[in-house]
Amino acid sequence: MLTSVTNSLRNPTYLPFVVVQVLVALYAWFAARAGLFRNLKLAVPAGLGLGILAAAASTPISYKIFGCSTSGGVTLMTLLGRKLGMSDLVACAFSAFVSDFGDKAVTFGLVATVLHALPKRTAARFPLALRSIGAA
Amino acid sequence: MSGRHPFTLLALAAALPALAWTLPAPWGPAATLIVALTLCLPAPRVARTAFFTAAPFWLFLFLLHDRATALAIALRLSTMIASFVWLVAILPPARLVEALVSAGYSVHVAFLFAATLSAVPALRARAQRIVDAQRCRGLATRGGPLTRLRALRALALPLVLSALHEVDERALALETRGLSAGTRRTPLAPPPDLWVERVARWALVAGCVAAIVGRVLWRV
Amino acid sequence: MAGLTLADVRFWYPATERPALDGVSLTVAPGDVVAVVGAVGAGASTLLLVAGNLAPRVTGGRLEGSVRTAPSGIVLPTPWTQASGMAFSVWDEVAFGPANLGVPRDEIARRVDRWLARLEVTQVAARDPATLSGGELQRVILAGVLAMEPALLLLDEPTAELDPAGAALVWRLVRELARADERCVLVATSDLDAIPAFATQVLWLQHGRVRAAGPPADVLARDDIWTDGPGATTVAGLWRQAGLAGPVPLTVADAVARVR
Amino acid sequence: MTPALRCDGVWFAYGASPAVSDLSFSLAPGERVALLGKNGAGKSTLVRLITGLLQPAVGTVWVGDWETRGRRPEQLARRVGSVFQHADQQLFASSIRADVEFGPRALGLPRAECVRRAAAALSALDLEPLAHEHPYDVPPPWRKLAALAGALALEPMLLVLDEPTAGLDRALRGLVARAVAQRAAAGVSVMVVTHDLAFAAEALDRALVLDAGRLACDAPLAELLGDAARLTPLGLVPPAVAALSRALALPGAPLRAAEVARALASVARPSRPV
Repeated sequence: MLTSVTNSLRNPTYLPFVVVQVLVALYAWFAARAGLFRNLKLAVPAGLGLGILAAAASTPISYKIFGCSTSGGVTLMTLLGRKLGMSDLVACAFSAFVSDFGDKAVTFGLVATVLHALPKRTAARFPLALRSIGAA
Repeated sequence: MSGRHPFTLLALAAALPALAWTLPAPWGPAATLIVALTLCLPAPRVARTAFFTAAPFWLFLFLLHDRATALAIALRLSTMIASFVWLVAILPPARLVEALVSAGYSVHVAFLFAATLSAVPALRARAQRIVDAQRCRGLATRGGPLTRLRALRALALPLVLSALHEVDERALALETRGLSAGTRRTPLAPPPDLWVERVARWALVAGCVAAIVGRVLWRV
Repeated sequence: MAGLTLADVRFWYPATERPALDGVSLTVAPGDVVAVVGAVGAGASTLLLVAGNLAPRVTGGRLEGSVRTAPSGIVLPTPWTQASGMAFSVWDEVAFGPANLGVPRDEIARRVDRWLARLEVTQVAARDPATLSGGELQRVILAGVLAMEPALLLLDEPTAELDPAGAALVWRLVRELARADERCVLVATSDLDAIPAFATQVLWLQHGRVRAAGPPADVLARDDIWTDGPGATTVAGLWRQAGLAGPVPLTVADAVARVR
Repeated sequence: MTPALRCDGVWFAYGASPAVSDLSFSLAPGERVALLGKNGAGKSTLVRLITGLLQPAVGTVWVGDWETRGRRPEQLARRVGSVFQHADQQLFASSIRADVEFGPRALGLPRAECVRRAAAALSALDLEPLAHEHPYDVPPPWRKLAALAGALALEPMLLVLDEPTAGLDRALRGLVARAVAQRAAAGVSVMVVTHDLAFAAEALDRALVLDAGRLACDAPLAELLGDAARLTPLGLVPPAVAALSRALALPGAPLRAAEVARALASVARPSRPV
């Protein structure tokens, strides 16, 4: 959440999406407790799941507040969606999904790598970290 | 304007977008945008930033929607962008921290906000140093996706590990500097809070509530 | 009697078997400056954390034995981790500590200006701490801790980031602090050449135990501090390497006197 | 014999005022140089120019027969091994050995060669016993040595080290001095940015002094280190070994500990029968 607030200092359009970050944090907490960072084969799909959730959560915000114009890419995707016969809202969801799809999976993969790279002494200080890679 | 109490500036920067989204388009958001722009005008740099941040949205919106809808959303978005860019330019974080502390908020709340703000440039500088150092021992940063992924790993891992490793030292430093001393912290430069400003703040809140109620009643 | 007293202290960091301190007893009276020396990992840093009531309270771990200490301030060797993160000017950074203690504002202003001057960083008072060099930030952090007027000052490698001129300033200040303000100072350092100039006592730690303690002239003149320890001053080393007998001179002046 | 490093009329400016102006000097293979100067004198700018992180606005920087202009740091890393301040923050592998191997592997060298080079670099700094440890599970001074080993493992023709001894105790400083001497003896040219004149006296030969971006002095260390008048404006103080050498007017103004000890013995012994 703090990241999106800090980002919004540079680009105010992040601010309305703070709510989505809350969901991302909760999802990550559940994923950690479930030990989904044990290896990349689990972490990356978990990231995809988050990608879908995040896209679903950000669609209403993007649609209502931004009219689905958060960025050039999103706008093009929405126009493409419309061309394919989707309604306004569905086209907006389509654009959110496409733009958000990959990066959460990459993030989860990176988080898994970091957690596995933690030294013993530091890892011992964060029990949830150990649990998330199935080492607790 | 910059002499006003930080909470007044916050209230104004929050009220304008709130009013923009509750007052009926197009004259509502147009009015709030004009107010936001008059705030930005004294500082050309702020006005320019606001303009260049908002401009792309006007283009996208007119591509996406019919004239009326696009205009409404564009005016509202521009109000939000202008008032927020103005707030960031006019309210130095240090003054907001002082205001939070002297208003009795726990120093930890102020610390969390300020520490995040000062951590961002520090970590960005460290990231640049790490990338430079890794390149000087052969790490290629330009090339195919595999190369870029390997470069990302050689940056993200040391950044996170070195930052995590310093958690102890940072905690010790804050402890020794009395952050959790439990005594009431002395605000270094408490901003003067005139009753006029307090009244203005409540007026803004009341205005927003009235707008929301009006919109609900009018819509029903 | 204010000051610091440790009686048979043993301390383990979390999740480690070997104790970082293994039976350390020490008394430091006001006005004393104790230089703690030893190889890396001998326990010098841990001793400062225990003396500052930070270990195990903040670091975690287990402590045995008794520790009687005074209000203290510690300066760690990595200044970039010691900045408060809440101050956007050097003046506010130095005022951070006293403000947290609830010191009245005019007293804070007096202290900040005094310590900025004594550390010779007044000229950067308005700058953002993040823009300072390692050496400047180290002196600002030291000023920030001293502004809290701690009875016990704990310095862990205070000159690590300083150039020789900056280091000379800090060592001079440490000596003045102890003598003038009746403060206790514990300094963990590997700058052995500076010890005769500022320390009243030297404590040689090895594997968490006290190997030797006493005035610099005694501890630094021992032969085994070279064979089995961190060594002593450069001049003492050269005198020993030259195979010369008699009491070992510690400084250049001592050596010149001995040779003339 | 082409010099390991040559700067020809090098200029560089971040904004308006030049950080480095008209720098010309060269380092022969095997030469060991101390780069001295106050903060802001241009030392780190010069280091960044040599490693290719910056390109000179005017003039040329030669590493052997390679010009740095147009070459990226990751290419120059074949010839320039560099260690920056806070180098311990760049380590990330799960063991010190793996991290030291990072450089050679990034250069695309065969597996066996990477292992050999890492082993050689680790033993040069007595890091073998800690080789399996995670970099963040060892005390910071040893982690700093591990970063230095990473540069040694590149087996470059030129080593550029920025404050390699900051935060190290006497024993570890001795290891760094030994490694520098070994590499120099093997023909590697070494430039060390440092305030630690005791280390410079023991391990280096020549001094390059920068002042406001210009080369203010290029002289043997022996000549500079005993002269407090020339050191004070640089924020430097004569190291004890040079001060003693000058105070006792030891013949030949020796700097290395062994030579000073021998001279001290000859000066002190006749007047004090053992």
